[in-house]
Amino acid sequence: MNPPISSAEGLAGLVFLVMLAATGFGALIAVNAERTIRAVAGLALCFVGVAGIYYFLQSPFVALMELLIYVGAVCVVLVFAVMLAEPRPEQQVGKRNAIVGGLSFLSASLLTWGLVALANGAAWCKAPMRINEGSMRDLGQSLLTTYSMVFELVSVVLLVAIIGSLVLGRAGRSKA
Amino acid sequence: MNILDLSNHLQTYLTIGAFLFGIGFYGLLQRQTLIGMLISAELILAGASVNFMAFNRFLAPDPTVGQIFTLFIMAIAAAEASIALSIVIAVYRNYKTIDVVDVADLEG
Amino acid sequence: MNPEIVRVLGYIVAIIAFVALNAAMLVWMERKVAGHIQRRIGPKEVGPFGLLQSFADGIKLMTKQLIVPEGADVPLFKVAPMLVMIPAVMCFVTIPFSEQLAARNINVGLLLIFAIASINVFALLLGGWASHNKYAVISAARAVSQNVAYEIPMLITAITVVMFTGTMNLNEIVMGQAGGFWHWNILPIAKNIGMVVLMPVSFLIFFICSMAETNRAPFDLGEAESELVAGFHTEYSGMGFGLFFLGEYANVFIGCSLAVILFLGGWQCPFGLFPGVHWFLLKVYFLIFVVMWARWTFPRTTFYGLLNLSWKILIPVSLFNLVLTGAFIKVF
Amino acid sequence: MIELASDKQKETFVLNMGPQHPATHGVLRVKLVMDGEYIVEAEPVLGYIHRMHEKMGENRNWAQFMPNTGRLDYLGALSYNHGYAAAVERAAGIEVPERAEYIRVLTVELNRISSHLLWMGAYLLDLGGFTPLLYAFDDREKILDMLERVTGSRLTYCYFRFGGLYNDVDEQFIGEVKAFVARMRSRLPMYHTLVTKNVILMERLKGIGIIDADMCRRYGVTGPVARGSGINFDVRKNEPYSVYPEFDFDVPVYSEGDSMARYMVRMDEIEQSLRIVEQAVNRLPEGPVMAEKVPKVLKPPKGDYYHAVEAARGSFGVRVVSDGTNTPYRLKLRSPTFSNLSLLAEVARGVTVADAVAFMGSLDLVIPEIDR
Amino acid sequence: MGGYFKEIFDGAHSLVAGMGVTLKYLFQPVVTEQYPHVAPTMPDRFRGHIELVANPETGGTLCIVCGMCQKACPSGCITVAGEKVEGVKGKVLTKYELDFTKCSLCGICVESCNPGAITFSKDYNLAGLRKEAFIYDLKKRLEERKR
Repeated sequence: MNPPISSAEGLAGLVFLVMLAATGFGALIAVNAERTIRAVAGLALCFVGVAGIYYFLQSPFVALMELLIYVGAVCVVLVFAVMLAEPRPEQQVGKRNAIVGGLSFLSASLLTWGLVALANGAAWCKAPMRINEGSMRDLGQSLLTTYSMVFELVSVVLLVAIIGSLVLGRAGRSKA
Repeated sequence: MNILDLSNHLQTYLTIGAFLFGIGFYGLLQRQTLIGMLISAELILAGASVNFMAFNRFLAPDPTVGQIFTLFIMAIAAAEASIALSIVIAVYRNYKTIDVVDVADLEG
Repeated sequence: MNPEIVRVLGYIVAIIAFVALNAAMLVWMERKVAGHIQRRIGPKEVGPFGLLQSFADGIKLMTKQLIVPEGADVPLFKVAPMLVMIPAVMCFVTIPFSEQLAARNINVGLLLIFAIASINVFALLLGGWASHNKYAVISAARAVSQNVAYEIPMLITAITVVMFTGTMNLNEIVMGQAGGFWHWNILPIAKNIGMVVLMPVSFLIFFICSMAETNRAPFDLGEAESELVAGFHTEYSGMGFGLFFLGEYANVFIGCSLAVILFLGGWQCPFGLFPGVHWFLLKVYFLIFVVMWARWTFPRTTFYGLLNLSWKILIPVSLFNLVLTGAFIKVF
Repeated sequence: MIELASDKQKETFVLNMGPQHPATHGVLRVKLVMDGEYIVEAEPVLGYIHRMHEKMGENRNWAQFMPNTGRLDYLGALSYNHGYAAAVERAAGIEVPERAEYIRVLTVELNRISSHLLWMGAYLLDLGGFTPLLYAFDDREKILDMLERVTGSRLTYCYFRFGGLYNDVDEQFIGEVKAFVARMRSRLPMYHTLVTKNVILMERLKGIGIIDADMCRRYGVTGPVARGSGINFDVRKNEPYSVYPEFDFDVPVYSEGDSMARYMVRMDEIEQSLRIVEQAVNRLPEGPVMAEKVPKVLKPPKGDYYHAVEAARGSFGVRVVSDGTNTPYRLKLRSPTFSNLSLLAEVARGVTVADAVAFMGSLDLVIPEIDR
Repeated sequence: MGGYFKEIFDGAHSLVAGMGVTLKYLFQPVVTEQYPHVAPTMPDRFRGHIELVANPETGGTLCIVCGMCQKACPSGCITVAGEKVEGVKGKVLTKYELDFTKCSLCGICVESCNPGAITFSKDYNLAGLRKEAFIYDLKKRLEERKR
């Protein structure tokens, strides 16, 4: 199938390309930017792209949660961390020396290459049938039936995280 | 494969997942500050999530599994970010730096 | 050209035009409301009743230089105002102005608005931090704490509505309220007599939270001019400031239209006659008037008073409300 | 931030409030050392509008200094006119006719109401409420119009002369004052509904910026600020001057010492001033408004004289030292807000910026008077 | 618990009462003066800058060049000069200059003037682009007014 750019599918394909670009570009900024704040901005851009990719994977719910949680919460928390613990201006997001940099680049590209080769080389077999459509209703149902235990555990983890960060955050404070 | 039709192929998603994972891995090795490392870790998680979602869309018999897994990853990531923030602040209070090497030098 | 693409492009252009025009009208309305509340007449020189004043101001802002302060993070400084504007425009995509008049009818429309609106916070933070100004940083931190604190009760009350209506599709929520004001979610006498007590509380919490979320007085701590000069947009001039300003009004419109859709029956007429876009706009502008009226009546709260209001009153009440809603839906 | 990053030892940073800042009402600069939103140290920096009024006094003759007094405190200019005129009259031994004294009291009290109204509006502006300012201006405008018709000026009146007044009031003025008193009495409940009882305002003012009576004495604080801390001191009662003893009025005193108490003192003072104005208008005696035999070139006998009046912001004292020539040998002006402002450093320690603004506003600062 | 709800209720009540006040004023007529369209009238005693009084008989000035105003002025903004002219008693005014940039409108000069030769003008629209625009030659202004 070869959709023309003027059709709806073609436009969707174009938007998908934009999302891919945002993801990749954002990720590159996130690891290469000199200043922490720009790295966080890059991370946010990357997450917006990832949300778009999720949307194309037919799960708008997860896409919106990605925006809500990652951009609206995690990135904001990171910016707060930057504000409260601003690194020295001369080495904002300090990098290790050139040898380590080169080595890590090498190993990371090897890893990526391996994964990509695996992804493209393997013969993925499609599931014979689908038991549901993966819609929001199905999602909610399985979240509260099959995965209810995990759901509860995650809420415990979140509670522990809240209490833990409160304890850690208050510990060093000189006055209330 | 037409470039405008990329969104319908599993390989596209696996590649972008691998790419994110690789970048995150590179950043984790490369970065020296706690926040920088945290950012890289988030990228690795994002790469993994994209993979889950991709398999969920194209291969899984029950297409809610991958979504639920991704949601859990998000929850964990949020918890991780909040804990990491407080650790960063605690470290900064004590050492006035968030550089991991400096913290190690101080034998903290 | 494919008609689908024409439709998409048409909607994009229409939404952007609407956002800009709406903001201009709201600025004019704000100044008129403020003026008459204070027993003066507000703008009157440019155009009839000063209607064109906002356009004159807009032209002035556009011709001004965008000054980038020394030490600012230039790319982020320039991106932040756009980041305020883009989510605001995107939210309009899913707002149903009338049964047919909606750019995109999405199943998770409510969630979409909340998700996209959360980007707004990030933009304020970036703008404040990139300005390299202490007032801006303090203000950005304030704005974010405020947004986080008020997002919780707002989401909880939105969930009560979703529980009651059983859908997150904004179009369907409005459809469910057809047939006179006794069907509206704020006083659902015709549907569920138990909810008559709870829904007004939900509405009030939702409305207060949307005022706080959009940084409107008396919750305008982010730009508290007597403390922080102008807050996160202290350093912005020209259209940089203009975009923050437009974004604020667009957000006010979104907040009020969400309240109208969730509680006041969207485009439905109070007596079941001639539903249409005019009812929607009438209700939204009335709520916006209430927001302005409150702004020009009250002094500003303090930061801690604001957080106390959220954590001590709004969140417990909304949680209690949520539990009771669940119970009432089962009982009645 | 720059300081945050470079100053590793402390987590504080310096924030400049002023010299051009919406909350400082003029060119006051407050240097704040902040820890987050909390103020660690506050240091008022003065001198941005210093005009050497005292030195100017030494280089002008007695009468020529009169216009300067109105420029010290441009919101309550008549009290300052009164203080200077009374001090020089005491030095030169000039008797002021009764009608002139009545008109002085009448206009000074009107001026006090206008000053308090403006303060109320501007204070609410500091707290983020815009509308009360305009309502207050509406009432204040009436006073300004009346005073403009009598004195010829709206702010810097320069209305009093040694031995009396620049000119007499007319019947129209008397009628306007009576109408104004009635109008203002009907407006006060509106202010209380709109402003005083507002829960947001109460939350912002109650318990904020507490000053105790001992602190007031240490810093020499006077006026509504001291009366808000339970000190029953009013120059009009304690060292009566002019014809104040003939009037029946109360001195509002609140003992809480917080911003709300100071706010309430001023609001009650508006009522008391209305009472004085009403009595003065009803009992206005006939007679001349200028003492006879006031020499054209004034040369008070050698000596050291002091006279204090109760201005809108506290006790305004004028000390004149005369060497018998036609210019003062030394002129010392004791401005009330200078003492009141000196509290800031102590009270602002450990409070948030918003509360500091609420506290600073409640002091009713007029910067030209502090700098002189 | 009762206190908690009472607090909320009282707070809400005060807010509604405040909004009632502003709503009432919203529908009342405006009180501001629409300045450029409606010009205010200055009261009789308005103290503008000073102006020479025209002699009702001759149309000239009443000034006798005694210099009292110049001496009385605290800011030294008045410059008066005169000369002897044959056949006229006293001096004749040749120059009366007011430096309005220094003037504080106190009116001491008007009080000090025995012949009543100066008075306050009713000008309030005083703005200019240059400092020199505020150095008024009052004699010239008097002559212009006469015409």
